Amino acid sequence: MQYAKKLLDEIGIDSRRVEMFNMGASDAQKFTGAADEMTERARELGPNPLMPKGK
Amino acid sequence: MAKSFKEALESGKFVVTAEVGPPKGTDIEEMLHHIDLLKDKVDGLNVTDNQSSVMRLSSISVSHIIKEKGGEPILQMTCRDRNRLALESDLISANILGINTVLCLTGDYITVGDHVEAMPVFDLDSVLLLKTVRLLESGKDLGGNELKGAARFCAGAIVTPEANPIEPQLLKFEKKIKAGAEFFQTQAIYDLDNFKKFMKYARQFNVKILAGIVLLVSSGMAKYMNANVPGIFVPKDLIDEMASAEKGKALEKGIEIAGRMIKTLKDENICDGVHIMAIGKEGKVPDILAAAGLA
Amino acid sequence: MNEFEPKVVAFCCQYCAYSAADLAGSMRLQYSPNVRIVKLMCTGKVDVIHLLKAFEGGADAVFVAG
Amino acid sequence: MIVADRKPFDDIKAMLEGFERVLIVGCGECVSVCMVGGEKEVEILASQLRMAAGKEGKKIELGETTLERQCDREYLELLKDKIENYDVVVSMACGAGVQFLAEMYDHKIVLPATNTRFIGVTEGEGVWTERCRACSDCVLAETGGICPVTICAKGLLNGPCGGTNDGKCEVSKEKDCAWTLIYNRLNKLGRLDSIREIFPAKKYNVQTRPGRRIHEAFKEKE
Repeated sequence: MQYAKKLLDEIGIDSRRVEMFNMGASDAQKFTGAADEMTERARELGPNPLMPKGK
Repeated sequence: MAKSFKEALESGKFVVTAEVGPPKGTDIEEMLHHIDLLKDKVDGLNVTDNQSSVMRLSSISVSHIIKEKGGEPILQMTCRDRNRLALESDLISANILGINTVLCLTGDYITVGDHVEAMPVFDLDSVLLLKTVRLLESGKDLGGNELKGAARFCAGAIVTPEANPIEPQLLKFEKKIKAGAEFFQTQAIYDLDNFKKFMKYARQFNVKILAGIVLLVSSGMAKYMNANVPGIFVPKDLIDEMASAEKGKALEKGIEIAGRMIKTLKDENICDGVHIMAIGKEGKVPDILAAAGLA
Repeated sequence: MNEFEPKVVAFCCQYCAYSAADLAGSMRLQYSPNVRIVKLMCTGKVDVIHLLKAFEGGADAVFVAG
Repeated sequence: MIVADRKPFDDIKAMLEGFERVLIVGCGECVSVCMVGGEKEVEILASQLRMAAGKEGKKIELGETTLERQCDREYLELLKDKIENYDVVVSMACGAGVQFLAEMYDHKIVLPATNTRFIGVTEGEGVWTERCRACSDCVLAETGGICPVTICAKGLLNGPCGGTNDGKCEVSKEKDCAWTLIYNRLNKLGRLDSIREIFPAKKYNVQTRPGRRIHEAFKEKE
């Protein structure tokens, strides 16, 4: 994961856009938490800088 | 003193050497002052060679100045910055300038100094440098060629009696003797009992040993050396003694301790002399000698 | 910028995180509708290159859950 | 094996400034094992370059291929047709591979994506350490199989320097003192006598640069 973050940082993509979460099969809340957190981070950081603007 | 260092060594007297650190730059006023202060009080003045891998005036030029002033220089030579050609050339060059005593060292690694990007050489090591000195004396060089006029040196080396582990260090000590070392200056010693053990071992060889004395200036310095300088161990009672000094009197206490140690080494005939390193406080060497009863 | 809806890719192990997501569904737990799940036998299989490819494909955030 | 580092991405990007058609060539030997220039790393670099170009709105056309190795002509020949479609080649091999590729296709610009570091071993997962300096005059028989030329920072042949401390090196407390290791190993083997004699100065003339070796069986052909 650190490696992925480094590779992204190198090309100027904020490494906070990628994360690893550990959970068990019954951790439904953990999953929804992870899903919400990553969506929130994406909102904060804005669109993927690779994509054409205005979409 | 008119006597050469070799004569002093062989006279059987308790030999005293001190150290001069060449400055970084061409302003040598302070260094000249230290040379004048010390040259007649000691049997030899070591001149460091780009000490701690920090670029400075060369040890040959400063040794030459000492010689001209009537002192007795001990040329330190490290294997860090020169290959065998340059080392041999510098050795015979030193000789024609009247520099007859050389201390053969490996040298600190480049990256501890101020030119970290430079190429470390280490073509020879301290043992091989000693051998080279002896070879040049035989009228030959490392290329197997005849010299037009042989060299003549009193050659020394260093040993660290507090090294950990000690066995590999002693193995190298014996190699240095085999290679032709006539005298050794030791890394700083503070634990006299341990040093006596080392001397008992060293006495089986026909070499002169000068104990290294580094002037303590504070208890903090002692603790720092224990933590950071390889091969130096200051026992707790000495640290406590330094700490007990009144405010502003720590240096006096350090001088007192150094003087006392030198006196013990001499009176108990433990070793053949001392090498005083008053790092940055060269002006205090006469005080140390006075405290030791040697002035 | 108001209409920006992030695309989030989740690489999920079918035994743990995918089950957890499934359970979240059964429990009627609400979570971000922006998440697209990629089910894997095991997240141990996820390689750096998969993460990079997800970003190349336009993902705004990527997470691995296992 | 030969161990390398990948050059920082910014350096690679700067080298490729102005080129649109880039062929990335990996090597399946050492640099694959040390995870810096094999098939997978070719993919990663390509992905990074594509994203970086996309971000800046630049056009880039990337070719990706990995050869068995780049230090043999027969494998390099496989690039013959492909290479013509590209303006520039980025080799992810060690310096030897980069040079051999460049020599064979001397009408193409060939750029290195790695910094070649040393000859070493896999110490553990993802960790490689240097074990040989290729000095052409091996001393391992005398030193208990531990190379002072490589492991000692100063390459000393006659025992430890005064900087050794608790079995560590003066250069870094992370590094072992080679001569403490050698002493301990020889002591264990009962072979300390092999380091009691003074080791002569190293012969640097046996390290011809560049090195060249011809197998006995092939000497007549030369």
